[in-house]
Amino acid sequence: MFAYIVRRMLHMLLVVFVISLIIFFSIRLTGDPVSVMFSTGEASKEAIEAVRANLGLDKPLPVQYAIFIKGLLTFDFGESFRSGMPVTTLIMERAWATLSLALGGIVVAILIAFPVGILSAVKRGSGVDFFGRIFSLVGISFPNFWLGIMLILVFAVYLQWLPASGFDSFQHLILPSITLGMILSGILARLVRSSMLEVLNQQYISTAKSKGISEWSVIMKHGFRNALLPTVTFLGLQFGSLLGGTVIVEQVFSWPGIGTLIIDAINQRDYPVIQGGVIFLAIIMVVVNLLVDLSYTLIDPRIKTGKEA
Amino acid sequence: MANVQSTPVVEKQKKKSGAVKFFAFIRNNPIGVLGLLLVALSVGSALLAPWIVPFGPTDASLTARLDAPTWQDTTGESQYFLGGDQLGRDLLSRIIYGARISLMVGLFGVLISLVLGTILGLISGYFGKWMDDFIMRAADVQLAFPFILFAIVVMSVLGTGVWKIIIILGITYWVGFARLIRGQVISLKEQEFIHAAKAIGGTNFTIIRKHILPNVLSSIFVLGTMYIAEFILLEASLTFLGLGVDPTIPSWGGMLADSRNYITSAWWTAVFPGVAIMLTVLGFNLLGDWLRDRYDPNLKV
Amino acid sequence: SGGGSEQGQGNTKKNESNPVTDRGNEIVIGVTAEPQNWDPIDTFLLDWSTVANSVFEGLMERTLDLELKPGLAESYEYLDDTTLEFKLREGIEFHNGEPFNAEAVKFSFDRLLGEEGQKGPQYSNYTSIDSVEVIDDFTVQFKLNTPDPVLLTKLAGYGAVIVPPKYVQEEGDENFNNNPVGTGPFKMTEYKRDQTIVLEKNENYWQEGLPKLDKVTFKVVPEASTRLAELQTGKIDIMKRVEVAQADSVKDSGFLELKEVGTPTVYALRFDTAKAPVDDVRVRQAINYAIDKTAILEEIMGGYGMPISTFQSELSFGNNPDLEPYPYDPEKAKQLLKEAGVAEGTALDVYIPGDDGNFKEIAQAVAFYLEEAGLKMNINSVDQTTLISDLIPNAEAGHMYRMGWGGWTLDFDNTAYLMYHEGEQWNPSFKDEKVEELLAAQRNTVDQDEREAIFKELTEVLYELAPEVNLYQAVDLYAVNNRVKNFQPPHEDRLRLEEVTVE
Amino acid sequence: MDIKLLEVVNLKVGVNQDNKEIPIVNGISFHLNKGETLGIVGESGCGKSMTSLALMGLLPPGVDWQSGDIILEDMHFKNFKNKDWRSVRGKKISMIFQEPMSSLNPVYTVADQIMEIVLNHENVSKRQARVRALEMLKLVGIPRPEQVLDEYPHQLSGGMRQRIMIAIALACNPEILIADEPTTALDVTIQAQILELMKEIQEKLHMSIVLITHDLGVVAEMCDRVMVMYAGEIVEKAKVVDLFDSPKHPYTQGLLESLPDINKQMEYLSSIPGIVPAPGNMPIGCKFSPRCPFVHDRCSVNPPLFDTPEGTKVKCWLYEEASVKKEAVL
Amino acid sequence: MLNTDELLRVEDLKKHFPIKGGITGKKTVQHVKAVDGISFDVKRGETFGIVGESGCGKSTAGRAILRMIEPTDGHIYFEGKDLVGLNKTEMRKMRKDIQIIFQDPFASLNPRMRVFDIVEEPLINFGVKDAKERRRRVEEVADQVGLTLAQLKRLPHEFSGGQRQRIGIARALISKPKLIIADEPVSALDVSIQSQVLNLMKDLQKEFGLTYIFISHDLSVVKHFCDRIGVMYLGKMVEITGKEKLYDRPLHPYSQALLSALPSSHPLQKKERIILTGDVPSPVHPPSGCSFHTRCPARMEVCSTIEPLLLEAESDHRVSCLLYQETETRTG
Ligand SMILES: Nc1ncnc2c1ncn2[C@@H]1O[C@H](COP(=O)(O)OP(=O)(O)OP(=O)(O)O)[C@@H](O)[C@H]1O
Ligand SMILES: Nc1ncnc2c1ncn2[C@@H]1O[C@H](COP(=O)(O)OP(=O)(O)OP(=O)(O)O)[C@@H](O)[C@H]1O
Ligand SMILES: [Mg+2]
Ligand SMILES: [Mg+2]
Ligand code: NI
Repeated sequence: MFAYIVRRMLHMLLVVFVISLIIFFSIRLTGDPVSVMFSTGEASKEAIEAVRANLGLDKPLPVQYAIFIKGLLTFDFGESFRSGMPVTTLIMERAWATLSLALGGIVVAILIAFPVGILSAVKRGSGVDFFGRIFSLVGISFPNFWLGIMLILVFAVYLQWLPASGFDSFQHLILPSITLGMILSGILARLVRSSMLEVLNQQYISTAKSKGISEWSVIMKHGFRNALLPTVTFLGLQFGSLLGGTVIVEQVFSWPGIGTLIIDAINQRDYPVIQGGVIFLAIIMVVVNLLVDLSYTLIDPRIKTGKEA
Repeated sequence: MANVQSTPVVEKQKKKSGAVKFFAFIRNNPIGVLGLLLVALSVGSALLAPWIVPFGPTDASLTARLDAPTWQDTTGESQYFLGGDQLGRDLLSRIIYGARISLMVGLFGVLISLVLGTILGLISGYFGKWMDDFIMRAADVQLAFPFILFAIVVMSVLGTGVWKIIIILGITYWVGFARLIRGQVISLKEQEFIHAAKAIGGTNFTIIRKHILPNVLSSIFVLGTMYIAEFILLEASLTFLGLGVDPTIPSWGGMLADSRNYITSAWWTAVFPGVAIMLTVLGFNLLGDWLRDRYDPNLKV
Repeated sequence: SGGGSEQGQGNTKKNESNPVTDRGNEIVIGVTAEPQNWDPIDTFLLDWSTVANSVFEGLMERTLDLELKPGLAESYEYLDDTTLEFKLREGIEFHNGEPFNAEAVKFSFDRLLGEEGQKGPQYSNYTSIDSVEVIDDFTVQFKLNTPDPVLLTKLAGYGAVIVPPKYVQEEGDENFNNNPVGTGPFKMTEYKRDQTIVLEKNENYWQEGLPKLDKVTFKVVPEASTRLAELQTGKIDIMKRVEVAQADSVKDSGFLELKEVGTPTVYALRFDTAKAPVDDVRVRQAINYAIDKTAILEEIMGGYGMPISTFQSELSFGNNPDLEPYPYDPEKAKQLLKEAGVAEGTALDVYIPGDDGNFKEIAQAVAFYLEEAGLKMNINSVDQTTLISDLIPNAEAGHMYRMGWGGWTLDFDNTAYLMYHEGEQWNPSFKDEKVEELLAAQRNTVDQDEREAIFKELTEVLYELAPEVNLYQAVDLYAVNNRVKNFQPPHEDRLRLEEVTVE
Repeated sequence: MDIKLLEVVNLKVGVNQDNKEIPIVNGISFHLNKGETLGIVGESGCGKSMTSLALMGLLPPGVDWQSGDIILEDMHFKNFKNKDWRSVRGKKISMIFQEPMSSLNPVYTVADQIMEIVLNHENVSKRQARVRALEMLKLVGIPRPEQVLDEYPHQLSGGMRQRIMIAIALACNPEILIADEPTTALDVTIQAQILELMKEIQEKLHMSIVLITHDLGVVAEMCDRVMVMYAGEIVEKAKVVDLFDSPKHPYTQGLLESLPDINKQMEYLSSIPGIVPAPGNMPIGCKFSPRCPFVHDRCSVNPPLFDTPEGTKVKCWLYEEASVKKEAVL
Repeated sequence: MLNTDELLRVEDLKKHFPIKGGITGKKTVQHVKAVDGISFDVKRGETFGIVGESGCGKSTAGRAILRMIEPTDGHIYFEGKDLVGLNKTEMRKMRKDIQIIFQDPFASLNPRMRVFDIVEEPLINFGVKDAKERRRRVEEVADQVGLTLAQLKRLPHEFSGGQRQRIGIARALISKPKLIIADEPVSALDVSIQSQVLNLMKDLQKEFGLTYIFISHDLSVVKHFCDRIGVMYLGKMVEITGKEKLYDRPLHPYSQALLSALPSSHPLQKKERIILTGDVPSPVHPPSGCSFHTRCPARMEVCSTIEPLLLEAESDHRVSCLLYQETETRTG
């Protein structure tokens, strides 16, 4: 087990290192942060050169990379070109918003997908199944920005039940979570359905039924518990990408998350923030995946990660 | 001993009339039929666009700007069935033409990622060892790299346009195919008929080509259908972030993104392209779901 | 004509009740973004000034009518071409209680021109200042190394605001970034990055009876449709950046008012004059004739914009009101193109930023007009930053590209020099000797009349050379809840809130 | 000795396809006596498992109970609601399955799985249920039962798992145990262990066993009476000795002859030509006729079960004359 | 020295599957000793049977001979040539002469290939270029195994288990091999079908002079079909002899138990059973000494320390059990 964790950590380091390389060099292909800085305040060529030198952008790339890596080792991603704030501070400020949105999305997805998926599987081929499947597919058939705007129109503007944007209270979390969760729930419901179908065909389900216990007990206790494994894997993977992949939802709902931070940074070519943000997300993603793997041991006693080949 | 799978119930094939079979098919596969219909609708629009549109998709007429749909119009001036857009172009015609971009992005994007992912997945799964390690680590990196950032990097190196979007989607989503195929290959590899193929003197190449590929094809196909749906949405999202296709070319994503500020004043500009996307994406998803149930019930996501 | 928009404009304001009921003597303003950093020498963003204009003040200030007048200074006087003396107002305190005096002024400029400031983007605007000297507690002198005709304007700019020396030195830079302290009518009491900024009344403000509001909250809502939703539901009182597309919705509402104001920002499609066929001045003129800019302004921009004849706004010093924009004359355009030997159907590449919805529509309309004239136009929508930082400077932005220009000094010098002087960052290809000559000439004098004459000539030359299709001067739209009184939108994003009251 | 415990009357189970009933189990009747072991043999797909699942009310979705009845004491299973089934399952009738590897739920401990059935049917505390679980493990001869209680199925071997399945099945003292190929997936040495165990327990608890198998050796070893099934029908019912000594039905004969006999040496095995027909694709008349060496004209009509003088019942026209009396066919 | 009678000789064949672990996941921490040093020889035209319980390494041994899995150690002499030394291409060619039939008739045929293509494939692989020739040979072999020409056009799922097994046999037969390894070819089949397949295999053996290695867990089938038999337990050969000797007088206690565990063929014939206690130990940690000692009813003290060798106990009857071996000679 220990060896396994260490091994995963090594993988993680490798992935993070490669990402640092790619991110570092690729963003430098996309344009110059200094001319962006001046694109609204006007400046001469000399002024631009001077600022560039100040930011250390005149040094040869390998030197810049070495500086970046050195900082990385101490979790110091440098300071934002745009605001001068330490990147670590910027990221940490947003971590909570991002986390709560990702969790909110997952909770909504679970609330929708588990009942739909389970019912669909249990009543396979029936009307319930048909509508459950259509419903979950409709959920993933909207562009998410459109869905978000529509939700705002309906629930914030016309019905005035919920606030449209911001990050102050639980109520603010509802609409963005639904937007995010709808999309997730479509995929999740499908997954729950197919895992349930698979599990319900297993011999031990017959065993459980032959004990004379109630249908519901068979489905939940014996069926669902076993169908949980692929579901947890999926949610783990999703959680990782949700942390960074919610840009559009964040944008629509003015959610101060890491996705927005990175996108803004990209728009400003704020290299340190891009680098820091991307690497932070990469680390989170790998760590979450590791945690998911470890959580298998809780759900499924068969899996002894330590013995994995 | 005998641990034989039960033989499936096969109804003795009697000659049935075509119509009966057709209706039986519809009744037995409502999901698939609905999906097929929706997909056919958008594919039909894309192919037949020049012949079925009532107006030119780029014929702007600033005087007809934001005309209401004819059936909603009170002034009696509007001649557009689904209304006019911000430049007074016929929304219906643009939606019909828009199918072209969406489908193109979907189909070609999937084609690229499919070919790339399949090749890498086959290599990774079949040969294992360091090649597997290498490809899977590359996949990890690809997954951890934010898509939007990747899109911006590629676009600033290669420029923009439909084909750039297609390329970006293609080279981002290979991971999905590669992982799927790798998993399947790894379990296929242990199947007896693969051992058999080796035993009768097959080379690695023959085995992959003749025995492995045909057996992963159905899952590839299923995932492909689902990715088409996803790509259509991603094109819209990229457009929302300002990285879309040339705005004169009618695209659903573009129409949606550009019309979001008119939602309260001219709802049709935002609603109809949204419905078009939704129906098409739903169609592909239904189709994929149905195919999966039929050909590949074990495929996860 | 448009059924939709006219229906909307039926002038029947809906009888909705104002959703804002329980907010006291305070207002909430919805803005698109915030600068992340409140240090004046670190910023170049309009978004900074929207908020910070209420927190910081400079020696000079620009009124809402763009007139320059002394701010923290009582008066000023040019002792000679390179010495400028200010008398400071007495009895002013920073929000933290520190006194405002000559030391503070000197400190602020030393900081701007010193190591710290050189790292930031503001420094380059103030390089003509050699040093600032304290004459007595309330008198300072600016020593210049070269005459600077726009220095006074610049002293009303972001970088030149006065900061509290002790606070900055003792609390450190990072703290100042997040908790700015100035002399302005409001003090910042709360700042949540990318979410909200809360300003509260500065009780000791030096102007008697001001400000009138107790509290102003800025809420960051980047997505325009969401911002409008917030306004419609009364979550905000003032919405900055109303999109043209949203104007009707605002006007329809019973409790909202649309306010428009001209800005110095101008938009054009600039030509890359090195590329055929637009290297031919006749082709450039033809394109100018081919486009019905009035129709674009009226229809797409809903009339929210003003025509321009050269690449500057009517607010700019050097604008030539005698020049009429190129008229819409498709016949002439075709004829010119023929003369220039441009084949029917010749394709032009046009680059526009993908995130500007309005301009996308404009570009499509332009494409439509050019098609009428026999030219084909390929629109490439690219990431805004790539366009500005990469494509334009490297002359890779096709035959034409969108250029927007803030012109915040309100002096054509800044624009013209950077746009037409050979070798500047955003001028990859334009080159004309006469233009160079005139540009140099206006820089060599501080005599404003003389400069005006030179600019007049320059604009005429540029008009003929047509290095761009000048489209319009932007109009900023603000939507304001009826409960807010005395709000006057600023020309250049710098909100003035001290006179604002609520009902 | 012969007290009828369970009676199956003309049971018909099948699938409905395109509004047509395709039988899988086609009208079989039999009874089970108290304390006896009834064997059901037949080739793969002949409907053995469906018959046993019908007894438990566990027919898979899509497979319907089409007609007939099962009678246990005064209960008519035909009229059962879900609730009634639940009171029978595990309490009156228990079942063990072919695949010991997959018939236990991998995520619960052995104790959990045994206690579940006890708690379900009996009004006992958890503690008592656990005590019962331990007793059961001892009964089925699990070594170190205390530890095994808290282990998970994957930690046990196939033989142990099958013992646990038996423990679960017997936890509530059912009157009938249905064992659907309980040893097929096990090795011979383990099979011997399990069969031995079942015999022992039957003696101890006096229950009736329905033993389903395709292995005639197991039948010979275990059963009192046997039914031979072919294509959803019972083709022969006999005492086990009679069946082996003088098999009547040509299918039974073929089956016995095609077994390689460890005591005899022959060059070739005799074999039954052809293959088992699939449901929905059944021959007309006697289902075995296409493979039967004695096929003749009569075989185009499905024969009833004839009683032979030996007391065997056999479904073949060859025994029409010899039959004492006909069993009614519906 | 080279016995012309001898087609195949296996010497000390080992296959240890590594279990990976450690920090990098590359280090081998343990081995599954699936086959742990077995030796036997097979004569031309005979049928050599391998019996044993599940997991004892029968299939692994079969596959290692074909080098479908690389043996860890040992030699495999086929017609005097050591297969272990051959490179991949040479080995591939060699497979023309050694073929295999698999247990699972459902899994061993590619579900997406037509029967004709399945049967034809070895010919393509072994370089028969002429399509007509190939067709002729496919039809010929189909006829021999009892498939009709019409059936050749179908897909495997349209066949029953027995028919599928015929397809597998046809595929193995078409390259005219000298040796066929049959890995439980009838275990998955019903009795009535099983005898059809066994009869077919016997016919073919007579017709083509085939040599079989016949792997099975069913002692009665092995007795019926094989000439000489090896009994495997936990990766080792514990007894090798002709079938009469084995069935009449098994020497190894395991063989004895195995035979006695066989259900009787008649209800009245009650046998004296040797019921083994416990389960087969894991091949990762095989018991020390004689690997059967944990379950052996005739266990002696030495059994847990001294590993018996497979030695001739009587003529043509080798057994690996200390009951028949002078332990003193071994300890020295
Ligand atoms: N869920 C199902 N739906 C439809 N038909 C089924 C289903 N399950 C089994 N069958 C069919 O019912 C028939 C009888 O199956 P059953 O499982 O009772 O056979 P069996 O005698 O137990 O065979 P085996 O020895 O292989 O276990 C088979 O032909 C099978 O194809
Ligand atoms: N690829 C492999 N990797 C690791 N262990 C393996 C592998 N293949 C087989 N084994 C192990 O080797 C041992 C012998 O397996 P093998 O398949 O040869 O047994 P067998 O005698 O053929 O059994 P069966 O009768 O069940 O077919 C088993 O313990 C098995 O788990
Ligand atoms: Mg069965
Ligand atoms: Mg095997
Ligand atoms: Ni068997």
